[in-house]
Amino acid sequence: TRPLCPPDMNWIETAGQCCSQCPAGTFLFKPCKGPKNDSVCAPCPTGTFRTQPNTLRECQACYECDRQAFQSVLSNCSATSNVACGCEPGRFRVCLDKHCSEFSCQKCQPCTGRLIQQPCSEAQDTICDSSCKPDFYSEGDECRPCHTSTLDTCGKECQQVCGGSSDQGTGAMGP
Amino acid sequence: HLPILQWEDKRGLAFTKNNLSYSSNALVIPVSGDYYVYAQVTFRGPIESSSKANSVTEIITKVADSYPEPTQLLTGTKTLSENGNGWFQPIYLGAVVSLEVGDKLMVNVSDIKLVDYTKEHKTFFGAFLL
Amino acid sequence: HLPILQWEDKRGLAFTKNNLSYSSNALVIPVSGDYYVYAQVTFRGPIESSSKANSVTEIITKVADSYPEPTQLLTGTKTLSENGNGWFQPIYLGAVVSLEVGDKLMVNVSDIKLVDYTKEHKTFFGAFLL
Amino acid sequence: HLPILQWEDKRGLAFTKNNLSYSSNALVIPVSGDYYVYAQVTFRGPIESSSKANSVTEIITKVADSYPEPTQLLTGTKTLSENGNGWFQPIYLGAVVSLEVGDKLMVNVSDIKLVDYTKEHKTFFGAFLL
Repeated sequence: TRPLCPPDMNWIETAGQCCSQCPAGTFLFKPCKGPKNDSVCAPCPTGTFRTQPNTLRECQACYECDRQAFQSVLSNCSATSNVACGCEPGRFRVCLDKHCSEFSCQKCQPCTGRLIQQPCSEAQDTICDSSCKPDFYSEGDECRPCHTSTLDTCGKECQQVCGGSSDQGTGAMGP
Repeated sequence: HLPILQWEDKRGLAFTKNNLSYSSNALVIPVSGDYYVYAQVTFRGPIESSSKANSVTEIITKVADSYPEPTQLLTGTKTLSENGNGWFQPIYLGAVVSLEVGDKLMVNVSDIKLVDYTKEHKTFFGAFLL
Repeated sequence: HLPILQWEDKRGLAFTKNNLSYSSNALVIPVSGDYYVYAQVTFRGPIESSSKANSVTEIITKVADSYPEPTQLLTGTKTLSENGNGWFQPIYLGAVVSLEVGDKLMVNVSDIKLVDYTKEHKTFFGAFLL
Repeated sequence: HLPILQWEDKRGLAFTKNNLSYSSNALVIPVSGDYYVYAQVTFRGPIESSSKANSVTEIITKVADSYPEPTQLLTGTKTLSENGNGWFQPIYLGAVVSLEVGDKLMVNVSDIKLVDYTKEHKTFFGAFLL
């Protein structure tokens, strides 16, 4: 069994004694040899980090953001913190597990012809209004602009919404 | 953190030797060195109570006295494309890692309710010194 | 019992040494001890003659003179969610088991017609003494 | 030939020792003998830029000075039945192979853009002398 070390020291088997911890952002390069010969700590090499004081022989490798899957870097890896990844603008996270340690970045829906109830965010897709905007009529689960409709395509719903507008029914369709 | 699996370490095919011991859900490393560490978890579902899982994950982690946070050593994560009726999905992991005396090895899973613990030859965990 | 696979033990990448021998579809243990035993089977389908398999299983079993029944050591079982056209599914198993001299190790599969035996690097089986 | 993966060999959990060295994407064998060689690649998708993959493949190959062609040692190939949104598929391979001093071991994959390189504990490669 090993003796208990003071709070800011850890037992080092090879040194057979308690050694001072190395601060966050560094690792134990050489264990202490005695009171006058303390631990030698070295900074974490680029691409690695330690968030806590430690007596470990190496630093942890930084994760990378999945650029191929439209992730973006929210904060770079530093000597004391891992990289933080999010989604590129115009995309939101779809978590693969309860803890969202793995996620993909899906395109935000555009809400064509609808008002936006809640804009797309990192955590959630756009929430579109259930009804169509003025001058748009509902067709299936889409909202279509009145001006694109023609006499034979303008069904009951379309006529109700677009029926009164002047340019409808003349067959001349503006852009 | 993800739930930690508990293991049988004496009965049936299970055993510990060469001072590699098992306590509070962890294998405890008796001597510093390089170890081949491995684990297989068989997941199965769906089980009503659990929300429809769309992925399963197994992680072998290390906890060291010299560091307050667990270190993820090996991870297997698989999305499920099964269509609702009974499914099985084994995940095997194994690799060489450098460990220090006193280090503890554990297996975490995404959802403990999805683990098939019914047969010792379907879900297992071990390590040996090179 | 499930069908037992046959193996090539000399040609290509296959070999046996240290008195570990192969006979009648089994690796024969030459000296008692702890062995790391492993096998991968690549399954593939669908093939007309077989009923639409909805799962594949690989089991490494042990037969000992001291016991009339085979013992299942390691099992990998996976449901198939492939939608009919050609599919491939590898299952890898590996773990440490305690074996006695004379024990025989075999690999059983759920359906031998679904095993891809065409390439030695896709389906393999082995063991080594720790 | 299929694309060859590049590996980190010093930082984080990665290390080389006992004269097993890493250079130009390969582990270089320092002494002839039997080695347990293993690798896991986690594949993930879909990614818009790549055509819709319907399978993923991982191959551990050997290149020897004595022979101009690479030899495929271990292969894991799996068809994908994912339905379009994010999917993950790990493939683990491991076995004993006889190697000569100077042999080089590499990992090839079917599509390098589908490899999840973001976390060292999800995709790894190694070998040890028995």
